[in-house]
Amino acid sequence: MTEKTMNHVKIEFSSLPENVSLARVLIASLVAQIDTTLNDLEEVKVAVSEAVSNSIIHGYQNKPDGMVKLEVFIKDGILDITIEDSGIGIENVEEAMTPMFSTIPERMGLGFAFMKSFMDSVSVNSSLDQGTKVSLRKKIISDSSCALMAK
Amino acid sequence: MTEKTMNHVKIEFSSLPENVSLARVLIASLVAQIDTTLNDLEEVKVAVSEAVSNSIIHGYQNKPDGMVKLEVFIKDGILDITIEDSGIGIENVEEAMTPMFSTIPERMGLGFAFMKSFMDSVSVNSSLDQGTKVSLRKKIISDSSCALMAK
Amino acid sequence: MIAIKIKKNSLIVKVSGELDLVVAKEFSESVDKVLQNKPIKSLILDLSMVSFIDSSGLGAILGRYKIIQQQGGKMSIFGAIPSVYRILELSGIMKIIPVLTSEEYGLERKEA
Amino acid sequence: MIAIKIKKNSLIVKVSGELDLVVAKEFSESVDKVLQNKPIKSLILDLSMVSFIDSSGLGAILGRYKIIQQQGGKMSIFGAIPSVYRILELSGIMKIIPVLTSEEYGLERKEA
Ligand SMILES: Nc1ncnc2c1ncn2[C@@H]1O[C@H](COP(=O)(O)OP(=O)(O)O)[C@@H](O)[C@H]1O
Ligand SMILES: Nc1ncnc2c1ncn2[C@@H]1O[C@H](COP(=O)(O)OP(=O)(O)O)[C@@H](O)[C@H]1O
Repeated sequence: MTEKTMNHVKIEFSSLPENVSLARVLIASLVAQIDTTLNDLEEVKVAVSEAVSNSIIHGYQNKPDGMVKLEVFIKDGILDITIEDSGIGIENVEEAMTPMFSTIPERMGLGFAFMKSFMDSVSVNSSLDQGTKVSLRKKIISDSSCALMAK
Repeated sequence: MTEKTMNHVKIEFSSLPENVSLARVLIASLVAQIDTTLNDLEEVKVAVSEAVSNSIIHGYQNKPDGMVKLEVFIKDGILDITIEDSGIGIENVEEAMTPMFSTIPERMGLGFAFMKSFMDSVSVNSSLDQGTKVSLRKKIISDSSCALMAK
Repeated sequence: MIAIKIKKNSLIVKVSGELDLVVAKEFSESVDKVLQNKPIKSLILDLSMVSFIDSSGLGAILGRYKIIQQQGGKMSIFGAIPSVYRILELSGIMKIIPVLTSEEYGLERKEA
Repeated sequence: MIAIKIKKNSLIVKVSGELDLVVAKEFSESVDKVLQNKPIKSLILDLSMVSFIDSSGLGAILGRYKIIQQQGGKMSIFGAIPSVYRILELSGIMKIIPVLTSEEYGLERKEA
């Protein structure tokens, strides 16, 4: 698939911890359709893994009967990803996005920090008892256009 | 994940030939959550590959702007899969399901035959200009319950 | 991925990956280009690196068989892993196109 | 998969696969069981078979570090592939838990 091709994928899955790897497999196969760098691929996998884990752990508080939505648009080398849950929501998004902040003592509070380091932009929409929607965007430089630029 | 666990996944993707392998990767990761046999895994992959290819080639006549839906339920070791498109539909389902029947000369007419050999049941709902929905079901015998039965 | 080798008037094609819709198209196109330009009498298809096949892949194989047969040539298949072999068997394609064992394949290559 | 080896009072844990939510839980549970029952003074974590890590994995590692430190022991990490190493670095965990080179690891194993 070339950079110009457009692809659109929507997936919804049960809030089971096992499905975090399912989400990674999916995003990896999708991003691999573009001849991107391994580094970009890894970064996107981590960001998606963080957001989906958050929906399961925080949004649905580890209850397996919720549904997590993941939507991916690829167009003109731009990757747009949203991860959405209908869970408990976030009271203070700014505070939640602060590195090292976590409402669960054993967690690192680095989920949002990783999303921010690895994607070009991260935005969060959340309302209490309604759910949370995380939007991630990244320009994917294809391997061959990298080679071209290097010339 | 044990046989008892229930999982539910819904995915929708553009009718691009590249997304047939995406559908296979997804179903393989899902079925692999049950400790099934490699043989069952292969059979389910072929059946899904056939149904999704049909939606793209026949349903949407290779136009990339359609959406294919794939839905998977796993419960009590039963795998329920539906593949749905909003394409041209099938005029005569019985004829279409006949082995070696194809409306495209270069094709084998074996898609439905493979679905029938590899799944426990196959049912097709289709209306002209509305689209086609293929439902596949298979009881997945987990590897460990096989071992148990062999004792 | 499709790798092509031409030896005298034999064409050896090695497909790698999953022989579905996408790869079937690449396979057909690469083979047809050679068949149009060279007097090929024998087409040997090496499936040892194919991890998956469905009816789109089978259709492409059968389609190439028909072309080479019309040109008075022959075709054979070699190296399928068990899961791929099973699909070949089930489809009935093995009644039309011979599937070679390792020894037979070695012989064909020597002759070529 | 979590493989555990105990030598004197050293515990060597080798994790395989993707160290996410699911594997982090298995890892924590297996290590904690040993730490509760044996007087472990050194925990060496072999990450050479880990192909992916995220913050859930890091949290589990840091959590085990805190437990062993409270028991007066020490912890070190070994063998991360570059993509995993990068996440360890970025998280700041390497400022707290030493990441060993091959030689240092060999030495620790001999001492153990
Ligand atoms: N989908 C979500 N639903 C509810 N709360 C969330 C969600 N995602 C994140 N949060 C909140 O934001 C905090 C910070 O998230 P994050 O940076 O990923 O760190 P961590 O997951 O380690 O807690 C979480 O502790 C949680 O309180
Ligand atoms: N999703 C679909 N939409 C429209 N027509 C379909 C669809 N799936 C199957 N068909 C029709 O049924 C026929 C037989 O399908 P199949 O057994 O899979 O063989 P093949 O794909 O090789 O033609 C096709 O040739 C086509 O006419």
